Amino acid sequence: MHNNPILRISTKILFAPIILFGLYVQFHGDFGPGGGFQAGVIVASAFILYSLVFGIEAGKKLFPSNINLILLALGGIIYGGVGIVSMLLGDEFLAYNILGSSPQSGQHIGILLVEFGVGLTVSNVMIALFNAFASYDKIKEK
Amino acid sequence: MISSTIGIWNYWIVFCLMMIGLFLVMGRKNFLKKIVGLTIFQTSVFLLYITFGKIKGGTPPILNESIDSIYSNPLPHVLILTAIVVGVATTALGLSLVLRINTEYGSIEEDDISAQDLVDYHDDIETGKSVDFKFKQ
Amino acid sequence: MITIENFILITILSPLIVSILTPFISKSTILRDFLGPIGGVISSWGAFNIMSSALNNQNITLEIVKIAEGISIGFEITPLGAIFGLVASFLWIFAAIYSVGYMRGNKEKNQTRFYAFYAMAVHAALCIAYAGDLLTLFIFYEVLTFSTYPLVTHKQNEMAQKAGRLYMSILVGSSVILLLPAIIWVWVTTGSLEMSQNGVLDGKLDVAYAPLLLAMFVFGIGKAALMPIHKWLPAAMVAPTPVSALLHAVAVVKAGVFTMLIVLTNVFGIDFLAKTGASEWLIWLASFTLLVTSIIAIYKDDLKARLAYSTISQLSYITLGGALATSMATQGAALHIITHAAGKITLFFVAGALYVGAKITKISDLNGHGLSAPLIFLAFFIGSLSIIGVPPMTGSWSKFFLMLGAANSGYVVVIGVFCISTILNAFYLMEIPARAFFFKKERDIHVKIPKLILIPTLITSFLTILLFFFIEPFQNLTSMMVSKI
Amino acid sequence: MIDILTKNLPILVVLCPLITSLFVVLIPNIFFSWISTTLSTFLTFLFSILLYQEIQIHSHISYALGKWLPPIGIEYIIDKVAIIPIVIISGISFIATIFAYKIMPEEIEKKSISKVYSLWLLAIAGLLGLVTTGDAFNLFVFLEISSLASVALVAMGAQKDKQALVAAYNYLIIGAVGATLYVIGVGLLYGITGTLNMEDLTDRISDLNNNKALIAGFGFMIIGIMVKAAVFPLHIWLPRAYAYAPSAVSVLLAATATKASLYILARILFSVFENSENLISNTLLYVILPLSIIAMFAGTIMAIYEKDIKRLLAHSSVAQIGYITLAFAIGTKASIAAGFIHMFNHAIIKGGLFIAITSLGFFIQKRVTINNLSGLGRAMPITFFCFVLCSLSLAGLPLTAGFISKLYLIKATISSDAIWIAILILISSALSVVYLWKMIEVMWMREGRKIVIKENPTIYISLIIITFFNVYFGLDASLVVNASFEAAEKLIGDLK
Amino acid sequence: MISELLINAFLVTIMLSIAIALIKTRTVIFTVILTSAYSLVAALMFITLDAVDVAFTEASVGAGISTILFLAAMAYLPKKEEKSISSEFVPALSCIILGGILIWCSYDLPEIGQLTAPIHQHIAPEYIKGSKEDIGIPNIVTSVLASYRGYDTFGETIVVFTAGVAVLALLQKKDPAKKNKSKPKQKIRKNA
Repeated sequence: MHNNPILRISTKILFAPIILFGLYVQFHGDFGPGGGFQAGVIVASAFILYSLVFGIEAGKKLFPSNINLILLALGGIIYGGVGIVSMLLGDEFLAYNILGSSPQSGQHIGILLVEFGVGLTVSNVMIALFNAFASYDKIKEK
Repeated sequence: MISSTIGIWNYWIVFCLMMIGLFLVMGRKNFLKKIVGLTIFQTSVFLLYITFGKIKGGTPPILNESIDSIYSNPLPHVLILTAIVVGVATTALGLSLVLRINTEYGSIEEDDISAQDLVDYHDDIETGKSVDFKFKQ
Repeated sequence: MITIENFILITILSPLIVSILTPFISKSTILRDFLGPIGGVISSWGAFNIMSSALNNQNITLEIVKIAEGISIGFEITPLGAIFGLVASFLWIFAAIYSVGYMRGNKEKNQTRFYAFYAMAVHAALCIAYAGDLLTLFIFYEVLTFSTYPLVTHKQNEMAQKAGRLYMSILVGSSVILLLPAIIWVWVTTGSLEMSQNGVLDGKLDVAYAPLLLAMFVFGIGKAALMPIHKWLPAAMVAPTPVSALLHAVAVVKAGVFTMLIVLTNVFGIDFLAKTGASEWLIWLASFTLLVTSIIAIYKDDLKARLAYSTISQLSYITLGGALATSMATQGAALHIITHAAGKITLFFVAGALYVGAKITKISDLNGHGLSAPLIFLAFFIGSLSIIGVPPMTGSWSKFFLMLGAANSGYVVVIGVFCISTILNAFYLMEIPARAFFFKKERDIHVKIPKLILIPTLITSFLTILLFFFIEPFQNLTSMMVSKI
Repeated sequence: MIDILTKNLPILVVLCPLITSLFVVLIPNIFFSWISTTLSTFLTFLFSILLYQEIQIHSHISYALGKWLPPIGIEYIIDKVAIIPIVIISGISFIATIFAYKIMPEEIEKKSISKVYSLWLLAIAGLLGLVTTGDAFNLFVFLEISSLASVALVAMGAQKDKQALVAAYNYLIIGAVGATLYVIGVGLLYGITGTLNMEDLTDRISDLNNNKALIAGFGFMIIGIMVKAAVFPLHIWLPRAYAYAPSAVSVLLAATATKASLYILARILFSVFENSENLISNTLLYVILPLSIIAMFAGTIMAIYEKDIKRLLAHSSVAQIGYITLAFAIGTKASIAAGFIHMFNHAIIKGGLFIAITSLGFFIQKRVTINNLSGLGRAMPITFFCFVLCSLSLAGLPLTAGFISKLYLIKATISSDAIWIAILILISSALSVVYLWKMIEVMWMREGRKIVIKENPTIYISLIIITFFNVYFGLDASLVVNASFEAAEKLIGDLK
Repeated sequence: MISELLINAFLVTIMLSIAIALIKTRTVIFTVILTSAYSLVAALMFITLDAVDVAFTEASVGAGISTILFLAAMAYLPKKEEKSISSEFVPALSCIILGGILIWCSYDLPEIGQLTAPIHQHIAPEYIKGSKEDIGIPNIVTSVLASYRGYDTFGETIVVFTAGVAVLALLQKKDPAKKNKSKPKQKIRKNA
């Protein structure tokens, strides 16, 4: 599969649009169907496609696993962070109203941030899962 | 009786699907199949929730300009979004366990594995293989 | 001036301190070995003072820990408790000296552990004696069981472990399964765990349930060794003899019958029992145990086993006395705690002395050895007479009161039981000095009794005579026990 | 600042381990990941103590997450009932974390240690979230967090024994089925009431007597929770999971995991469905009572015949859970209080026993069995001494915490005229002495190898702490007893 | 109306047949593909039930990522499922009982699609109203997901995170050089 030029080239061409579509789903989630989960999965699928075609090692070179781990935690931290900030500002956990000048804008900011956090975690977990499964080699085990 | 049955027959289908999934989990001894069963089971439960949320003649819960449109209940949708992700997390963890089990035991059939475990257990208990202390200086 | 509350603490804490200190000073054997007797002297000094205050009818209570609302650990002085406390602490002095002689003479292993748990058992027995409520009684009842377990299994061989298991399972099992719910039942019925001189159940417990509750108590108190839960006592004979002496004369079985008497008098109340007849079945059970075990004792060739069955039979006297539910019988039962203790401890001391001195355990091996250790056999003879109930040995007093009580209560059959039992007692106990002095010697055995064993044995045998003349204070206490407030 | 702290205490208890877990996974150093875990659990414990004090003043705290008032938003409810499992879980997890310091790197690859600590914190946070939440669906989410994390933790035992994998797998599948059944139950109730908030649910089902969907929904919820709480026939995942998990994980799970679910069980039975009295009393009498009695004996008898010590303790846990559910099944105020008392005491008892056994097992290569314990008691006197105290406490002997719970349990049964149940409880607890004594005898009496083991203070410090509590709460139980009675009063009110 | 019914019936038939095929098949690759198909059909079903967000997620997560994971795992696993020796009677019976209970209770469930059902009267209208007024975004699902029940979503993110960490910890490659057998610092010595 690695040597099939059609696959290689079409993957390279598709990579950017898939991520773009992911970002669209991420940020358009307020208006239409979509949001962090779906976007995360779509972005992850771009990297998974890359790894499938060019091999796991190449995929890992494109997206190193330690960065993956950091981003994986970062998504949750962003989500929790929004909540903690709202707490520090004197409201309850995850009360977005206080984040902006008006309650509505606060809600907008809050939702945007937490959706981003969700997307980050989901996409990175999916990539990590795929990498872990795909590079699991039972011969090296034991 | 008949009219009420028509109103709820959809539930019955969902219940049947659920029970098929549950049967796969409980009845099958193959570890992979159990996970598949779990997926089917959970997906069918999602259907139950979404069925609750449906309103006849309603539209998807995305606000539009027309004033008198009826929106389907968004709450079950939210719950199920959560549940789907929880489901895939469970699946992933289960699959990784199955992989490890296959490496260690060379099989993913429950019968095989419990037979091996039993032998192992008796070895430990009866012959005291594991009695050796870690003598460290 | 030391207050009575402090005397209680002195009495119960000195064995505990001995027990805790023993492992720390195990380097110096002299100090370790004689810590016990010293503790015994201090403890019995306290017990004497407590008894004199009890004679003055002072009401002393002492709360130690409050566990939760309505539950606490506390002590209180009752006439019966004062008697038992004195018996336990005073006899401990001699048992402790004796055990030093025994352990040294026998070159036993793990002596430190032995002394520590020995003192711990005495501590538990004393706490039982002065227990202020049912829960404290139960708690130290269990502590006693657990602290004697290492003593019973002291030899650590297969047989000792087996006996230990039986010992534990009967004592812990019966107490946890029956005694504890019985206590809680009383708690639920009366609303408190307190006891009182006149009993606490009168008017509160449905009379129909009284025999059931009594049965739970009777079979729950496994240490009183009524049939069919007497099996642990012969099994525990694998223990070293000082332990047997402790078990059978001072701590364990006496704690059992003491608890039994407390339950009969202070929980049910003699009047309640007499009125409802709840204890009638117990009279027959105790009589049955009394006779059957006496007969079994005749057939035992092992000296300690015979003494063990004799003990079971003598314990039934006490239970029987309580169950007769008359003031005379109860007094007799209470006195029997002292008189039997003094007599039986002597007999066990002799058994141990013979084991240390000549490795004799069987009665049939005693033939003709009387003159090689005359003092020991003399002590045995005196002790036996006391158990049988021959004046001027102290045992005659308790038997006298028991007979009187039986006559008062109108159970004529019971008087017959006492008579038959006395004959049986004489039969199985007198066989031993008789064999020693009048039978022909079969083989030559060198008998050498260490002084540390001989002296306590003689003292306790002398005590049985002495107590015959000085029984009055005790009798005063027992009559206080049965008098109404 | 203090204001913010007091105001947000209910969420902070859960949030503290949750957020720390996100950071811990990034720390590569073993020591630092441990120290941050310890700090986090300590803070959690501190918060729960503060919360306890707060509860003494306010007695009922409702915390609306995101400032959306219930039933629209998700609500955290903390009252005198919920505070008991919160304190238990946070306290025990702190002690277990201290214990983990030495033993964790021995059993788990150094590379994955930080991940394991992260999962450790997630498991704790999941349990805490489970007991604080007032929303039926949110409960499911936290149930999953705790169960996924615990499954992974159990599976980490594979380094020592491959059976850990199968144990973890069964735990996962059975747990997931249980959780899904719970979700079905919640769904049915949601379908007929339209709410997920528990208090709102109580109000809205009060006029729905004999509704079939209500009964079925209740049944599914209860079955799902009973799977998680390892109530008798649904306990099959428990012995293996406890037995093959890494030592520290066994301690954590055995002491805390089922307690949270038991609390949820009590809450569903007595609080959420308090208006459906017939349904509840029938369930208690015909389902939970018989099951608990069977559990008491089945667990104990299995334990007597078991030779693998960790499994033995796990079987004994099944029996002890039987006591707790039995107490709930009797359904009087006194008995429910007794159930809570035992919940607390069992946590410290089992925690202590598992710590003791795993520190003994520290020197045995693979599995702690009855045979290879011989003589270890003398080689490790401190550990052995604590083990004996904790066993006595489990057997319910006086002056230990276990005695208090037995005492109140029996008092409750006798005062509700069920003396036969009291006798059954006592028979089973007397039987439990058999297996405990078996272990003690082997450790002390039998001559083993002549070895001297220098016990490590970092390991036995946590054992000593927990043993101290076992004795302390046997001598001064008023704290636990009062809290439990208040909880019981809150749960069933003045109805009975 | 009729067309909706027809589509519904069609999808349900497919789902049922897939489920039954899953019981029958013993080949792992079929199992995986059928599961994927099941998720996909379920996603279509969600669309007919107006749940577009759920359908999107189910299609991408259930049918997409799950399948990839199954396939990736399958590469290392046996390709055939063996027939078990033990009887399947008890599981089948318990499933039938549970299913029976559910069908029995379904008579008291609200009829499908009725606006009067409590589920549509309680709480849900407030979300629809509030999404416009309090939050101001058109997708009600998003506003409920991220704000009203934002804490659920937080928990769910944590679940995903947990699964990720768990799988990473489980499937980590061991260091081939040194097996982790470090010595305990506690000292044991033989007592001669």
